Amino acid sequence: MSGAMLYGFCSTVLVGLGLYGLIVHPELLRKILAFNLVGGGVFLLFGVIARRGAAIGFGGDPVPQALVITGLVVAFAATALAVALLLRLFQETGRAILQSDKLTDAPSDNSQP
Amino acid sequence: MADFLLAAAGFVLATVALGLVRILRGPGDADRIMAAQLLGTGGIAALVLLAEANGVPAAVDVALVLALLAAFVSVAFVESVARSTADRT
Amino acid sequence: MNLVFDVLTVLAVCAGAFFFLAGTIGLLRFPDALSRLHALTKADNLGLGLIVLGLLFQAEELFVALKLIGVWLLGLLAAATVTQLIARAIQPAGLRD
Amino acid sequence: MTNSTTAGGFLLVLAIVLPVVGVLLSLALGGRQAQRVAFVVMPFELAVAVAIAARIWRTHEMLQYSVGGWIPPLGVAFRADGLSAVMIVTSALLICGIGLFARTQFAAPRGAETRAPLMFWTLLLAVWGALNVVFIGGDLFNLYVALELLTFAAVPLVSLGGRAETLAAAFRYLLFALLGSILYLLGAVLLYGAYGTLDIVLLSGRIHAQPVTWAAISLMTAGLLAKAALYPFHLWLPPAHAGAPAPASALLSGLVVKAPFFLVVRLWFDVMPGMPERAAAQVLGILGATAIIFGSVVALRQARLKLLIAYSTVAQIGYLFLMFPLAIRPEAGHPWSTAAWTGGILQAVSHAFAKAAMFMAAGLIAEALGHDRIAGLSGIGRALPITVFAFGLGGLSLMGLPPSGGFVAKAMLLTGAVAEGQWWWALVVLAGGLLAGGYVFLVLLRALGDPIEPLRLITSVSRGRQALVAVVALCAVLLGFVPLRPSEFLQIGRPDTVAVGLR
Amino acid sequence: MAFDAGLAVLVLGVASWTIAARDTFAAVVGFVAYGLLLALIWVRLAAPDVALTEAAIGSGLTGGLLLGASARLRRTESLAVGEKPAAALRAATIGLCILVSAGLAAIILLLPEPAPTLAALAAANLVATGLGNPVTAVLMAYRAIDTLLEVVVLLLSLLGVWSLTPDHLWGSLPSPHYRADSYETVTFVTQLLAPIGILVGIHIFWIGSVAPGGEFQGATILAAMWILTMLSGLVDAPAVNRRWLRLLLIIGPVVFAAIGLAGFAMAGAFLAYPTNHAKLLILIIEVPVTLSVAAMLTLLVAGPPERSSHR
Repeated sequence: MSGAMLYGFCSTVLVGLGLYGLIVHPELLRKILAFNLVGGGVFLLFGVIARRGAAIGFGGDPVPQALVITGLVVAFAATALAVALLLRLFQETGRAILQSDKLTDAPSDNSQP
Repeated sequence: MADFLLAAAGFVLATVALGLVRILRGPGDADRIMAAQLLGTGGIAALVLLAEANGVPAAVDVALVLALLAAFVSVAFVESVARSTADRT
Repeated sequence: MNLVFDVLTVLAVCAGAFFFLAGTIGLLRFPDALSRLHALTKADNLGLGLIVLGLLFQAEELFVALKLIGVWLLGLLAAATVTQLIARAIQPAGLRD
Repeated sequence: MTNSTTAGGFLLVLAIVLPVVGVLLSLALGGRQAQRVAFVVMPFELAVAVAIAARIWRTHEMLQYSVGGWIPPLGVAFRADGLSAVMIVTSALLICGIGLFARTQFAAPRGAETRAPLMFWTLLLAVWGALNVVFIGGDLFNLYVALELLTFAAVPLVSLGGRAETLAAAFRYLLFALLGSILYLLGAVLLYGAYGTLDIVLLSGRIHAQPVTWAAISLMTAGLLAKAALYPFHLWLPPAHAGAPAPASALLSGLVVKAPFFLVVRLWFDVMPGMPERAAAQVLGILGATAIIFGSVVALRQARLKLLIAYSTVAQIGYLFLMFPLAIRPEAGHPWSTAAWTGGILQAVSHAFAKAAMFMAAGLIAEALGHDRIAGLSGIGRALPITVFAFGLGGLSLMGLPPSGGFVAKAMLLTGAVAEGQWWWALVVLAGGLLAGGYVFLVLLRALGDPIEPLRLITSVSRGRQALVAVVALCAVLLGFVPLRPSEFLQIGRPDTVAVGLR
Repeated sequence: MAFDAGLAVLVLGVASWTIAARDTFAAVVGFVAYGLLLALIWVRLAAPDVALTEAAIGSGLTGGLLLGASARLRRTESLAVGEKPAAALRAATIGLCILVSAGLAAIILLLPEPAPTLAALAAANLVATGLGNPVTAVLMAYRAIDTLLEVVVLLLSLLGVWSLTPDHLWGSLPSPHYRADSYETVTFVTQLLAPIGILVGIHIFWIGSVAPGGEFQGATILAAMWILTMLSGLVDAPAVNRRWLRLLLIIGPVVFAAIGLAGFAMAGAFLAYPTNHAKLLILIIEVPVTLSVAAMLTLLVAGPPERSSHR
C-alpha cells in the first residue's frame, strides 16, 4: 500500500466523521465545523487521486490540484456566509441552534422596503 | 540525510502531538492557546524539515505562510477570548 | 566539507527536536499556567531556531537561507506575542484558568 | 460528436457574461442604479436566450463552445441542447416577469442607498447567471461552481426580510445546499479518479458499469436531491420559500429548485446513457410519489397561503422524479419512454410559470390584506379579481386539468405509465391531481366567498401588477396547447438511446 | 511510510477531537490544528500549491473566522445541552457514517491502475500559456472560466453577508469592533508584522507563475494582514457603501471578464490569450484579481455592518 492510498483511507474516515458531526450536533457552529471536516476529506481524496496521476516528472496531476484550490476558496466563502448568518440569528434570537420546524403566525410578506 | 530529516520531522510532530493532550484536558483557554501555539511551531519545524527531506523547496514558503498566519490566528484568538470575557462581565 | 555540514545539521536538528520534547513535557507537567508558558517559550524559540540552523547548512541558495531565517523570526514573533498576551491575560483573571 | 466550438457558440458565453457584468455594475454603481442595470440587462439577456433557442431550432444541432479554445478534457466546454434551450428561455421569460412584478416592491428610494433593493436586483441577476451556467455547463466541476453560485445567490434572498425565522430558514437552506454540493463534488471526484475527465460528453463515452460509477452517481444524485428538496430532503423548503419576499419566492420555487433536478437529468440520461439501473430509478420514483402524496396532504392542512403554496412545491417536485422509472429504458427504442421524459421536462417548465404566478398572487394578496391567513381571505376575490383569477389559472396547471401545461405534462406521464405497464405511477399522478384540486379549491372557495365583515385593504394593488401575474399564469396555461406528443426539439443533442423512439 | 501513517493518525485524532469536544472553543482550536496538519499532508502528496492554500485559507483565515464566532457565541453553550438527538438516532447515524467511510474506502481500492491523468496534456500545453507552474496554467488558462466564476462566488457570498445588515445600519461599518485601548502588544506586533506580511503576500503571488504560489494564496495573506490592522485598531473597517471599496471589489472580476471578452478579438475565443502575450495578459488579470480577492476575504471575515459610526 502506498502512502497516497493511506491518505485516501484517511480521507474517507474524515468524510464519515464530518457527516456524523453535521447530522448529530445541535449547535450550528459545530455543524459548520463538521462541514469543513467533510470538505477537507473530499479535497484530500481529490489530492490522493491527483497524486496517483503523477506522470512525466510532475509529482501529481495538476488539474485536480488546481480544482482543490478553487474548492478551498469556495468552502471558505460558504463558511463565512454560514458564520455571518449564524451570528445574525444569534443576535435576533439569542440562540445558536435551530428550533424544530415551527413558523410563527407572523405575516410572511413584511419585507417591503 | 533525507531519511534522517524525515525521521526528525516525525519526531517533532509526535512530541507536539503529545502537547495536544493539553487541548483535550484544558482546563483553561490559556493552555489551549499554548498547545495550539506549540503545535503551530512544531508544524512549521516539520514543514521546513520536509522541504529539505522531500526536495520540495516550496514547502519553505508554506512554512513562511504558516508562521505568518500563526501570528495572525494568535492575535485573533487572544482578542476574541478577551472580548468574550469582557462581554460576560 | 559536505560531511562536516551533514554532521552539523544532524547535531542541530537533534538538539532542536530535544527542545520540542522538553517543551511538550513542560506543558504537560508543570503545575501552573505561568511556568507552562515559560516551558512553551523555550521550546518555540530554541527548538525551531536549532532546526532552522541545522537546515541552513544544507541550503544551497542564499534566498532559501533567508527564507528559513524569516520563518524562524516570524515563529519567534508569534510565540512572543502569544506569550505576552497570555501572560497579561492570566494576571487580571481575564482568561479562564 | 466533436468537441470544438460550433457557429453561434459565443451566444452561450454571452448568456453567462451578461448577468455577471450586470452584477458587477450594479454593485459598483449602487443605489438606484442597481434596478436600472437589471432592466438594461433583461432585454439583452432575453434576446440571447431566444437566439440560442432559435439557432438550435434552425440547425437541429446542439450549440457548443470550448472556453479559451481549450478542448476538453483539459478545457471546459459549454453545451446547449434542446433541453438547455427550453430551460434557458423559461428562466429568461420568468425572470423578466418577476423583475417587472418586483419593480415597485423593490424600487430604491431617492437619496441614500438602501439594502433590500440593491440586494434584490443584484441577486436576481446573479441567480440568472448561475442558472444559465447550470443549463449549459459541460463539465462536472464547472457545474459544482455553478451550484455554489446559485446557492450563494439564492440563500440571501430567503432572509431578505431580515426576521428571525427567515434567518433560521436561510440557515437551514444553506446547510442542506452545502451538504448537497459537497456530496456532488465527492461523486465528481470519484468519477475523475476512475475516468480521468469531468467533461460530460467524454465521460459518457468512457463510463461503464462498475462500483465506482454507482458510488459516484449515487453520491451526486443524493446531493442534488438535497438541493432539489425531494422528499425526505424537503425539510428546508417550506420555511425558506414561504418566508422569502413574494418575488424571491417565485424565483426560488419556480426556477432555483429546477436547477438540481436538471442536473439529475443530465447525470442519468447524458453522463450514463442507456445504462441499466431500473431499481435505482424505481427508488427515485417512489421518493417522488411519496413527495406528491405527503406534500399535498400537508399543504391541505396549512393555515397560511404562502406555506400552502410552498408545500405544494414539495408535491410538484415529486412529479418531476416520476419520469425516471418511466423514461429509463435499458432496451432503447421505446417511444413512450420519450413521452414520459418529455412529460417530466414539461412539468418542470409549466410548474415554473404556475408556481411563480401563485406566489406572486399570494404576495399581492398579503400586500393588500397585511396577512396571508387563509381563513381571512373571504371577499378578496371581489377586491382583487385578477389576482385570484391568476391564482386559479396556476392551480389549474397544478391539478393537471386541461387546458394547461400541467395537463399535458401529467397526461404524458400517465401515458408513459400505462404503456410501460407501471400503472401504480398513474394512480399516484391522479391522486396528486385530486389533492392539488383540494388545496386550490380550499383557497378559491374562501377567496370567492362573502366576507363576514367588510374587507379592509391596507393598500391598493395596481391593475398592472395584477395583470402581470395573470400573464405569467397564462403562460402555464398556454403550454397546454403544446401537441400531446414527444417533442423533437427537446431531443436535439440527446444521445441516440433516448431519441431513437422518435424516428 | 511510517511518517505518513503517523501523520494520518494524528489528523484523524484531531478531527475526532473537533467533533467530540464538549467545548466549542476547544473544537475550533482542534480545527485550526487540523488545517495545519492537512497542509503537511499536501506537501507529502506533492501538492505544494494546495499546501499553501490550505495553510493560508483552510487553517489560517477559516480558523480566525471561526475563533471569532465561537467567542461571540460562548454564552449560548449551556442552552444546547439536552438538545442532543436521541441515542437511537445517534447510533443509526454512526452506522450510516461507518457505512459511508467503509464504502468509500472500498471504492478507492477499485480505482483503475495506472491512474488516468491529465498531467501530460497539461504539460504539453504549458508553452502556449508562457507559465512555468502547471497549476497556475490550469487556473488561469485551461480552466480560467472556473476561476472567473469562483471570484464571482466570493463576491456573492460577500453580498450574502452584507444582505444580513439590519436596514438602519446599511452604509455603516462592519465589525470587528475592537476597543480603542487595544493591547499595545497587538499594535506593536501588527506594525512589525503587516509590512513583512505584505511583502510575503506579494512574493507568494509573484512566484505563482513559475513556482507554487499564486493569486489566491497571495490575496489571503494580504487579507490576513488587513484584518490584523483592523484587529489592532490601527485602521478601521471601511463602510460598505464607500465608492472606492465597491470599485476595489469589482476591479478584479471586471478586468478578468474584459480580457476574457477581448479574447474574442485577440485569439478567437472567450478567455483565450494570444500565444505571444499570454503570460503578460495573465499577469494583468492577476494583479487586480489579487487585490479584489484580498478585499473580499477581508470583508467576509469582518462580517455585516454593525456599527453606525467611527469611534
